[in-house]
Amino acid sequence: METTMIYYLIPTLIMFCCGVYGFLTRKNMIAMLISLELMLNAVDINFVVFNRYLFPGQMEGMFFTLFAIAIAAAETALAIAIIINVFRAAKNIDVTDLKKMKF
Amino acid sequence: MAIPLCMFLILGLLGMKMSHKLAGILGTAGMGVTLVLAYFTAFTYFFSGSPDFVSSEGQRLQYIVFNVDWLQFYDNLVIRLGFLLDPISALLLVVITTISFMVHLYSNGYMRDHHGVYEHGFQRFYAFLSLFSFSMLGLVVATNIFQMYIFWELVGASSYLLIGFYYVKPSAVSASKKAFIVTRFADLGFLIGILILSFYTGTFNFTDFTSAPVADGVYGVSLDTAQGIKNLIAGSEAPIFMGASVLTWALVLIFMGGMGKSAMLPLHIWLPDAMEGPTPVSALIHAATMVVAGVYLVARLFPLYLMEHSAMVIITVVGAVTAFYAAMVACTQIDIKRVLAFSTISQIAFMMVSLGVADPNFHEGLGYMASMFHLFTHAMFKALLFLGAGALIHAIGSNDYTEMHGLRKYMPITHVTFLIGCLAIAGIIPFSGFFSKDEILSACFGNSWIAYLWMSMVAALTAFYMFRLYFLIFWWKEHPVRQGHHTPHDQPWTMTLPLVILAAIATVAGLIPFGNFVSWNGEPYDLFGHFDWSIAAVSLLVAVVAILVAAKMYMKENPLPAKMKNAMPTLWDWCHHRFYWDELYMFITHKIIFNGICRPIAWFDRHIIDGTMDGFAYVTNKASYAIRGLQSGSIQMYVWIYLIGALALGAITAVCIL
Amino acid sequence: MFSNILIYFVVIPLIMLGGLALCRNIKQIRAVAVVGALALTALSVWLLLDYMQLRAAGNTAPMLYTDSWSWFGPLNINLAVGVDGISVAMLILSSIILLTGSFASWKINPLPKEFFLWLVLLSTGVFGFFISIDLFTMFMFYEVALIPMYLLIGVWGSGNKNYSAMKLTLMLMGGSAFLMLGLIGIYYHSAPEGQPLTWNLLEIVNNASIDKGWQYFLFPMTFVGFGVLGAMFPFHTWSPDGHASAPTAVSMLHAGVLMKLGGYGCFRVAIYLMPEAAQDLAWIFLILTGISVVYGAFSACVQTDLKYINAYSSVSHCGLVLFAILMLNTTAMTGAIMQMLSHGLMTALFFALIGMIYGRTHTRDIRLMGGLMKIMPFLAVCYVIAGMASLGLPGLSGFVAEMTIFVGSFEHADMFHRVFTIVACCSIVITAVYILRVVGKLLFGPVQDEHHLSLTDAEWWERTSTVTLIISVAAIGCFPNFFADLIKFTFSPSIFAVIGMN
Amino acid sequence: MESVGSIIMYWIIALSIVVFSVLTVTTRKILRSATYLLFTLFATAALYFKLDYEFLGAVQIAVYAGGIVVLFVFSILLTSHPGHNSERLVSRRRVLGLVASVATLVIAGYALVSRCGMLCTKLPQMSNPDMKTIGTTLMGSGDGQYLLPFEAVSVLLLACIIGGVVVARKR
Repeated sequence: METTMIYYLIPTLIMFCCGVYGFLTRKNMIAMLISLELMLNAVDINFVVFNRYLFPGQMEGMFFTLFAIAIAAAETALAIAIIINVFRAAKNIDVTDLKKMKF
Repeated sequence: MAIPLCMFLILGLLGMKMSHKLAGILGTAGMGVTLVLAYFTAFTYFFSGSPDFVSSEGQRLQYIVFNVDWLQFYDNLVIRLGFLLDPISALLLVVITTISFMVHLYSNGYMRDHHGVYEHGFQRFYAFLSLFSFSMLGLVVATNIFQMYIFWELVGASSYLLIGFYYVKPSAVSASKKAFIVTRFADLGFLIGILILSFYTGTFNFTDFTSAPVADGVYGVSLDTAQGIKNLIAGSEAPIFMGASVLTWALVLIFMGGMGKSAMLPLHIWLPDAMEGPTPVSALIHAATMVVAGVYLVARLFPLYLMEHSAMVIITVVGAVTAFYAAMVACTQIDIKRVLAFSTISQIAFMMVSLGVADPNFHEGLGYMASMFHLFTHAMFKALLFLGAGALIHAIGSNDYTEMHGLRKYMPITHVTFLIGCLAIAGIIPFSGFFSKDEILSACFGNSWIAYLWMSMVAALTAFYMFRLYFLIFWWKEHPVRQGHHTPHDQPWTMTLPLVILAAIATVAGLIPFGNFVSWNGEPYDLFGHFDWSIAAVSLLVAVVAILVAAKMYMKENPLPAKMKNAMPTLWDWCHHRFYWDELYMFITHKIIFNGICRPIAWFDRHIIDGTMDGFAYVTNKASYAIRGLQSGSIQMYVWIYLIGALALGAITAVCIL
Repeated sequence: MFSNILIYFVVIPLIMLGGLALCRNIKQIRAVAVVGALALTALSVWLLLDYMQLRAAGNTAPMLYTDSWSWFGPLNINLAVGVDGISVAMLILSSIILLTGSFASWKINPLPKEFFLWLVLLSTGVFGFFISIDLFTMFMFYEVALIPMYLLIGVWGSGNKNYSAMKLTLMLMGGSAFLMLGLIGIYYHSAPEGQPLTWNLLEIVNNASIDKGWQYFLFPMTFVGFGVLGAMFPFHTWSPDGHASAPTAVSMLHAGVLMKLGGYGCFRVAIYLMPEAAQDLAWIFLILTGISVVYGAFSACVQTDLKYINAYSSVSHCGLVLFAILMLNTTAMTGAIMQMLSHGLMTALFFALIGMIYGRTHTRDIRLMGGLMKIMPFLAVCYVIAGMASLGLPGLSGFVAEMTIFVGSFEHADMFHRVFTIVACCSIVITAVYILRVVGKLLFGPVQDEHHLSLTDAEWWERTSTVTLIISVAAIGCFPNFFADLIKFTFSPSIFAVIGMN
Repeated sequence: MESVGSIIMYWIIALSIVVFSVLTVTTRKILRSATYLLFTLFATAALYFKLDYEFLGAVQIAVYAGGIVVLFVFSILLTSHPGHNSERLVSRRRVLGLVASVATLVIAGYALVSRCGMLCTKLPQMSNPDMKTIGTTLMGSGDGQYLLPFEAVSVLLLACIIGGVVVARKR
């Protein structure tokens, strides 16, 4: 059996869909963030896979992933800071219950 | 010569800060100086015989003393402030300054109570009086119609201020308001008339309307100029408007201004109410000077009016109806100032009729002369009557003559002077009213016998109601001296002196050879030479009969008046309520204008116009609220929407590709 | 740049702003405000004299003191200045009203510093507007003048102030939107094909390259845009609410000067640049303004709030300004400008007095007041004088302005103009009705409220403020020819040759 | 033909990715969810290793598994009470989510499958990028080199540090 590109893409697709599902259904902000990480990760894998299969020897996909990871880390850190702050203020991190800042 | 005008302004402004007595003395003194100057001016004009004033043929000329540009509209249309001296302005200068001086003097006594304490606002009173005198003088010496309009407004305003002098009294306030608004409405007509006239002729100057230049600044009245104006308008693009020529429209509209100021019939309602002002004011403004401004205006433009027969007819009819109406009403009033007010309306209407029937072909415009003559004599005797009434009111403390009766013993001077006034207005020889009224009747006779009969009837009514007033005040029964009231007595010299002087003038003024001085074209006319004794005899007879009837009814207390009243209840009622004109106006102003126009407009503005604007805001607001759910901040909702969009796009792409 | 006198009309307010920012207490603030306003008044009077001298010396350029400094090259935006007689008159008006407004807000509370900051910023916009001849800078200054209004009313106002401030700002902004569209449209047609575009008024007039079709579109845009500020009939409703809620000085400046921006703009931009369209479309706006003249007057008759009465009377008077401008002849336009001056001073006087009365009685409802003549004679007399000016008493400014307008309007001989002129004339009667109604109820008659008996008459700063205004009103009323000549030169035949105005 | 070990390796990785992903979003305990995420990330790292990107795999483990997940765990511990289950999902919400994700799966999967020809590329030969190459590429400023993004990311990270401190600091 030959592990062609499709073999890598299908699991990442499933991973992405899981991310979508989680993001849409969860109310807990951290859970949503986790789902977001899943989607991001799925996309990263795609970059790498395409790079590896279609343009071996070049490093664009890899570097893109590298930066994406860095940015994801930054983003997560900041998001969690905000979440903790919100939790301090509202004692709750359910998105559906946080209406004070709306409008 | 025109320095007094400036003096009035200064006095008016400074008067506010002075002590009571000083203000009174200064005001009177200022007026006295003006009086002397005016007499000097008039004397110079009439008797000096200078070529500026009298032409070689003996025609009296119009002399422009000075004329400064005040406001230039375009090249040839300029408002100027100037001083035009001609027979009628000289005449009015004399009348105004005389009456004004008398009133200033009289007010020194009138505007205090019995203990000599000055009334509140005494200086203000003198300031306003000076303002009025200034404006009135400015009005009569106006060189152009717009200057006249300017001062016309100013006399209106000063009249407003003086009527509302007792500003704490609501009735005075509403009377002053009414006077101003009614005359303002009339002035609207005047203004439009001026606009029409000036548009077609391109000038405001009286001299351009009615006279031909004789020398620099000197003009002689000329019918040709007026004819030229008529031709000019007839030759313009649209000489006819709604069935009448534009000139007729202009003249009638200008006459409307005169109607307002002179209280002619539909616009007369303000004058009786104006009696709310202090009595000297009534004497000065609402009897002798301001109210004749309308007559003066028509006289000023007389040659133009001659050009338009229909305008003259309108003047005659309005005057005749007003004269009769006012005389009828005067017979039933019980407030002495109101009787005098209606009598004023009636007498001014006499002047108007006289102007209306004047015809250069009949005794060289006798009506014009008669009108001016009557203006002069009427000013004197009516001021006398008003000042006398003032003295009575001051003594009794009421305007209502049911509280007076039998005063002849208590106030002899007032009694005699008042009697002279009554005799003068009734037209008894040799008092002044006899001559002037007789001229008017002659002029009417020259026009048509209907006018003559009508005006004679009014003259009879005049004699009747004046003597009704006289008898009810001074006879009827003994004066009921009530507890707590001191007995009425004659007033201090400041008040009686004017009465005596005016009585003297009223007695002899009729003998002045008036025609020598004033006539429509300035050419002297021998009034006495043309005196029609038959008409005079008839009018005298009529007056005497009317006086006798009045004496019969009111000399002694008797039930006859009450019987008369009961015999004609409707007529009496209507007369007593002044034919319900006030109610009609109240209805029009309050019900129709206020409730029918203003309120709906205000409502419309608040609810429809503003409602539309608010509606825009409301819709915007609602729309924002409606779509703000889309920007809810709920990230899952965003993702949902995004996902649906993306999936739909993907699906469409997929379908399309297949 | 600083050699041009006009620029100081903007520089002085800016210095005042700086000065105000440094102020520590109310005394310093007043000092800065009064000194600055005096400086502006002196400057404008000096400008007037100098202007008259230049004109007397035979200078016949349409605008004097013209100058231009590039500001944003790629779009040809310049800071171009220049004045003619109208602008000079308006500058004097603005500086006098700023001066009296400063006196009238002597005791403004709270936050006096911020109040004066915004007030001065507003006047910067006003002065800048009147000296600009570059459409873009003009528009910019126009907006600078509008925006502070929101805060001034919203913070220092009374009554339903949030609503009023919002309404005023939004409606005027709506007008600005039309205006901006119009101005940009003008810009893109400002020069013939192939030549550089310009915002400069004078160049646009010289180029005369806006074709008629475009004029039909741009004229209504600009006219309505400025007309909103000039309280033209269906767009006037911001005025009663705005004035009623605004603090005294703001009402004064707003009615006295800002509403003039509308009339001035209508003339300077809409008619000056697009005379052909003005001539063809004038009838539409004549109907609207003619309505607003009588309509405002009628509405004023039944109002019970002093400021509402005055605001509606402003609608009526400003309607007359636009009405006269649309008559498109020299006399009527001269009258319009005189009416602007007259109305500015007179309404400022009115609002100052109303503010002072309100400050004492704490009500503006005429039904609750009465007999004030006895209690505060000075203010009452001033009020009567203001009223007389408003109803057109000769010797005060209202009369000459109205008469000039009517005489000018009457020059049109056709039925349409005649009828509307007569309708407008009727307003003088209605004006008398509502003015006398107020005067009668407010000042005369018995005292309505016992508490009012203890009130005091005007303080010295209030006297200064009102007397200055009364003197100005009387000056115009007594010597109208001086002002008429000042204004009239602007309408010299060469400028309006294009539509054959006389 | 690949080696059997490699294939087995692939299947393990693929299965763990799928399974742990699903578990991450279906478990009701948030801490477990984080733990499953950790496994998913490890599997991803393994995938990178398998595809010869050792450096990337290492970064994945160090930053993602080591950094981010730890952050998650801390924040979870800070914000939720131990033993607390997230409430049972409303079924309508769950069904909708499921429908959406399945639809995504179908459409994207269809897109993938319909391009099968291109996607069946065999794994080409490639030498592992050595550290030196990666280093010069990352820090070089020449053509195809990434100094500018690197700097941008570093500034971004700095901003995040400051932002995090500011936001999370106690008032």
